[in-house]
Amino acid sequence: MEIELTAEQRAFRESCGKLAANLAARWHRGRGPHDIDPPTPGDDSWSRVVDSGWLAIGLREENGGAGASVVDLTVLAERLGYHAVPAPVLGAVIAAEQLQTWNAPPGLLQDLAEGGLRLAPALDAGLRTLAGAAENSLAWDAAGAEAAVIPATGVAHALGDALPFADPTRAVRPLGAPSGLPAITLTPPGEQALARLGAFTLSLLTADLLGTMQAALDAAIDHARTREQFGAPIGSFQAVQQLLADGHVLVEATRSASYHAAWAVDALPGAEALRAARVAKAFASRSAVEVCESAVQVFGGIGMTWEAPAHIWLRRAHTGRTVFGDEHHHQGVIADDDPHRS
Amino acid sequence: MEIELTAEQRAFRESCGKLAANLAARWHRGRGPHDIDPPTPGDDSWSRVVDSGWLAIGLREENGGAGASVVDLTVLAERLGYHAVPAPVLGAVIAAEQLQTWNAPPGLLQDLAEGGLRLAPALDAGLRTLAGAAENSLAWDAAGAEAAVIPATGVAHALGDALPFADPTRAVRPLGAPSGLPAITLTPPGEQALARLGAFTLSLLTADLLGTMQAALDAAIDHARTREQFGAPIGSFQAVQQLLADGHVLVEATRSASYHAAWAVDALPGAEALRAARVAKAFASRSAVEVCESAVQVFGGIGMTWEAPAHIWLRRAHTGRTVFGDEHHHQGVIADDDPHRS
Amino acid sequence: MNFADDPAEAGFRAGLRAWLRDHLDEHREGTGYESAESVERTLRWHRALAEAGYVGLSLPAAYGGHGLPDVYEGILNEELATAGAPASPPIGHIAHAVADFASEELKARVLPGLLGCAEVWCQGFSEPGAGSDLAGLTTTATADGDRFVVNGQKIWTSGAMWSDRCLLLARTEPGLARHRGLSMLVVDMRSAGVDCREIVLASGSREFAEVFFDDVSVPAANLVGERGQGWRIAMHMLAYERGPADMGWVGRLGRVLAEAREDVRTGRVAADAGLRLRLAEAAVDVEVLRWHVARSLAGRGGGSDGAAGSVDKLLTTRVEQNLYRVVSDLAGPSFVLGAPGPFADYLWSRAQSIYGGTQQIQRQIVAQRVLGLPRA
Amino acid sequence: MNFADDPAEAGFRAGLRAWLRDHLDEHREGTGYESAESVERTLRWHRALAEAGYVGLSLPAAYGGHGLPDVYEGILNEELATAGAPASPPIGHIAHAVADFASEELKARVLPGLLGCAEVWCQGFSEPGAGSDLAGLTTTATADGDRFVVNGQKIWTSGAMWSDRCLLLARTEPGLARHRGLSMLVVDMRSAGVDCREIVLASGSREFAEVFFDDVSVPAANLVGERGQGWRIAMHMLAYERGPADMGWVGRLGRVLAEAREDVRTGRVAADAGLRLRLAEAAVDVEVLRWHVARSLAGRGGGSDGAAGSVDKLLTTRVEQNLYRVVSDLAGPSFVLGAPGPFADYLWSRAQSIYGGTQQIQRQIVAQRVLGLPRA
Repeated sequence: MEIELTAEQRAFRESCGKLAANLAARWHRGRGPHDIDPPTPGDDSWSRVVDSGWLAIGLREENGGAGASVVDLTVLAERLGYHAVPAPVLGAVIAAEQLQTWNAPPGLLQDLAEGGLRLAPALDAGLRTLAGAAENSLAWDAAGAEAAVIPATGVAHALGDALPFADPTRAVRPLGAPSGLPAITLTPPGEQALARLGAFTLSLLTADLLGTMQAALDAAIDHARTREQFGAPIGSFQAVQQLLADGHVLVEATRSASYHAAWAVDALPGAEALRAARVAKAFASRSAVEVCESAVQVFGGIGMTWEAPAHIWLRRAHTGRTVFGDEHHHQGVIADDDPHRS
Repeated sequence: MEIELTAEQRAFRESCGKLAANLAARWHRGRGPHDIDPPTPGDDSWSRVVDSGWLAIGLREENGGAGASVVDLTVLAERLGYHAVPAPVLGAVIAAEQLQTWNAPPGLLQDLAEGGLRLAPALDAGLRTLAGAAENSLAWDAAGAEAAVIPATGVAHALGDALPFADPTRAVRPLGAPSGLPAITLTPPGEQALARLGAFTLSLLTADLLGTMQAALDAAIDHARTREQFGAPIGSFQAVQQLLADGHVLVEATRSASYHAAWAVDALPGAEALRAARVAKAFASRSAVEVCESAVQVFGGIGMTWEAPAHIWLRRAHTGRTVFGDEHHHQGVIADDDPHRS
Repeated sequence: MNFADDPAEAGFRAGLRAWLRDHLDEHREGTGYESAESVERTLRWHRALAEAGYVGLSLPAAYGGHGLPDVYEGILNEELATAGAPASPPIGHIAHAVADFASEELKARVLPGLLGCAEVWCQGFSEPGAGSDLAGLTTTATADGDRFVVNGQKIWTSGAMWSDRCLLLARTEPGLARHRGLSMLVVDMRSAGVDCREIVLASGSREFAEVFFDDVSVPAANLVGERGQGWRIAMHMLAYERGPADMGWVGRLGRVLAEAREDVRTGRVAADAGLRLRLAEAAVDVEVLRWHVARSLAGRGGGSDGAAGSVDKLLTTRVEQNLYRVVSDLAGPSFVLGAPGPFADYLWSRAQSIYGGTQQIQRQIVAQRVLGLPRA
Repeated sequence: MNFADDPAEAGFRAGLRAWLRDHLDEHREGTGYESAESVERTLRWHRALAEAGYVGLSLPAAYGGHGLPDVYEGILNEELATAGAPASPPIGHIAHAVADFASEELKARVLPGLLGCAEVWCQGFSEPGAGSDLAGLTTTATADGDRFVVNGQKIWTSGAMWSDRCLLLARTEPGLARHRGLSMLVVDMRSAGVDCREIVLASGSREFAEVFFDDVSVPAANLVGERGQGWRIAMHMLAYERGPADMGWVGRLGRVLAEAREDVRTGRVAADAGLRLRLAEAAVDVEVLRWHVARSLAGRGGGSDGAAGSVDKLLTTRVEQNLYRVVSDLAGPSFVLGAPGPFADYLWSRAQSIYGGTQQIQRQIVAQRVLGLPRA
């Protein structure tokens, strides 16, 4: 057993964090829900994303990628969550991974890796799984994306305007008519490869949730250290300490689950990896909401205002929880895994 | 609206409390599970119960009772719970009420009211509802009882030895062969009267749970005031205060629910009263366990020992929760009350 | 023991229902604070209620009230919520502060406008540095001949942008520590030196504001009660702030619950067995809350102590936050996707454990004042 | 990142499984502390493990240990629990205290008996007045020439009635406050003046005792480390008390979970959809706990700080108490009726938030030492 990030991964984490903070700082969430910047990155931001190689590293080398491990990718996803980055990196990475799994031609994947073609993943209307057909399906994390591909048909669909979504850092857009892109020749993957794709997706979402809850907790701790009431920092009160300590426990447990799920995608057969990822996503979904709610509580009144960042984390926790299935969804699958009589 | 006990009810509460404390003090729970007094009351204790009129007050006057309200009876039940009285008063009262509902002859009910004949109610094997047949059924709160009657047949069944039961203050005994008592001629009640009987039973159990949780909370508060750690009473620590405050909230809410359920038995049609009683029993079942668990937590290590009373309350909370249906059972019924499609 | 209305209560309730049947349609557009129009609708609703005799129910008739027990305020709020009507004007506690403490002159001058809803009032208590620790507030009202000069800043002032007057808690006795140095003043919001800045909530609500006071002159005759009596009056207000409003809150939760059950019943929303059981659990909670609030309200004569109110608030928060958890799970993806209403309602449920004193402070109040546990 | 065994770990695990296959049957009757016979069975099991080389895995070979990393202790405990075998002797932390601090003479004298399980040891830390506040203990060990004279009372001493020796934390420096005045001594439990009184738990367990020391003479050579070093040694022990034992605990919870799932799968227990979903939720918790504990254990070299242990303990308690809530609801009436095992297991799960420092204290440790929040 060897359960920690390597020195290289820690260095990568730091560089990801720097760019993520920079990207987040370029976006302004406005003075209220009536006044929000769209999450679409500007050209300058997008070229920084492309130059960083974030869109390429996860792809195999023959497809223009660096063949990085899923653990590496979750290091990135955690930092994106931590800084609540609005640029649609996860959407682009998941769309590319899906096409790679469906054996898309290397040229297309290279286009994605280089950010020239911007795709988003298509999900069913309940945002639970990757869509099998275009009808009623929704592209997620689709700000600035040109299209979303339905692998079963190879057709790239144009995307409509963003729908109202609780999370202002990510866009959800309905699939429309086929876009101008030529149809793509794809080969359906085997069952294990499909399961691995599911595990891959859930691992990234888990890491995003981990970063989100860590950010909310860190900010709440900072606030508790400095905000004074009754002549003392509120962080010196036992009731506040109990809340924050429980938050830390959940963050660390989620981190363990996230590491395990990411490791499993590369190390275990697809079905086992998917099970590990379901466990991690279910745990992260409930824990992220709980920790972000605690953070809002510690912030007090100020945490309920639009100008405080607390609600952005809470929104990202809730939407990250919903997308690709919340804890009830995955626990339902786990419950059904056991055949039963009653 | 007039939602409080009358002066007479408060006086009755005090006199019930005195005798309940006395009965409890005559019973010793021993030095461990290997060394427990049975809950069967001695002759002297039982005659005090009979002399107090507890077995009679709830019955109608023509049946040798005093026609007291169900609120009065729950005043008694709450005090029985508070002192964790082992004498089978609730069992006897419920058995008598069941027979009165099934229109038993006045002479028999008078025997019960005077404590000459000692019966216990028969429940199904899951301890959820009054039994419809003798097979596999169990008499509850049956210490010292001679028999349990199955109303559908009018047959009184002898009772076997007490089964192992988590609560040492109450005996559960299997129904055996018909006892020597002559069969009783009974007339089935209507649907509303049966519903009222269900509401009656649940109201008494709710009040018993209320007393149990109040006793546990009071003792935990006393302990927190006197036990010192880190140079101060542990009750001055905010973390302990938070636990106990939440306990108090649950006790007061349960009291409101208990009053309402008891009032409803006499004031509303049977079906409505039963619904009110289900709500109260469900809420009391979860709350009693939560409050007693918190009390154990506040007691710390000492609360885990046999010699401390904390586990007796926790046991009584768990068994009172189970008997006549726990929160899941009643909430299941409430969920099914709404016809649904899914 | 009687959980049902007595004949007078039943008559009041029936009359109110009839009035709502006849008048609610005129106010179907609802109320709000997002814009001048929605504020105008809010004021129109409040004035209609006042005209019909439904404002100031528990205030003495001499000052434009109706001299009824608190329980009538509870019935009013419950019926409005159950009917889906906008809420009643939240002024009972302000009116009681003035009616129970102010001079006859001040009462005669301001109560008719308040109770007739001709004037809009707000309450200036919380400050950026004094939220849960209200006694630590620093806004000063310095006595200067026949006036006070107010300087400082308030926050979370509901409706401040639209108010004519403010009941202000400020420090008048700089020599006295914490709560002993406070007094209560009626401040004209049109005075020179009063400045409001809107606070937009995460839910999108624009009801609150920060209020800045810069050398604001307030006539000494606008002092409510005596100098140094401010804390006592504020605590007195707390008793009127909760009880009756709680009934309205229960009515609102009951409506949310009923809608959710109807959605499940009709199949509009797909609910698995687990969700249906959680909904039944929430139904139990809401019903118990209703009987508990009724007991609190019926059990007190005029006013109750604030600590008992903390018990009710903790219970309400627990029930509400659990209910919204279930309702949001029932909504599934439409909780986060599409119309923002459900998510805004959820955010509001999270505020319940903060506004009016955090859950942590409420528990401490219960522990120390009700259970008698020692202070640290 | 590698959650799987490396080749050496895998080899150790395979060897252990083979050994269990061959020897577990001899110990099917289980272990316990209820009677002389069950204690004899316990000792026989411990000695069998020691003989097979499974005791003192992380202790230096020079003192009878095996010089392996902590993770091997974790594998041992996990495999024992998963196989349903009795637990390993809980002496790792005691052995580390002696091995890492005692004189060569003392080590040579006592470690072979401890690691060979020829002698039974207990740990005398908690006192009636010093539970969560261990630094407030009052048992004294007064230096008197070449010996200490011990007076006082310990509580929650596991296995005291059957022990040969006790590692005792006592106050040797009356002039120094709280934790600075403490030292660690090895006390012969057969000494004159040592008296044990059994504590029966609510669950029926008879493992614990109170121990009374009345002018008990202890040779000065039995001092572990230096005078005044007791607190430091006790904190050092904490690091060895949790991690590997946590793996055993996870194994045990995994077994409870697997049995419950099997009961549902086979229909032995009727579970509605709500219960099946709650069981799946508990399964998620237990799996996450497993990976978390593995990460804690693998991530530390030799020993870790106690505050990280508090995180693991809080997580374990949360997971365990939720699991037992589900398991007890699955059991239905047989949770309270019939064999007392399920209820006793539940009571034990409630003790997890108390023993070894209450949940409240653990959270405070995490808040102050890990998160850096200020002390009150």
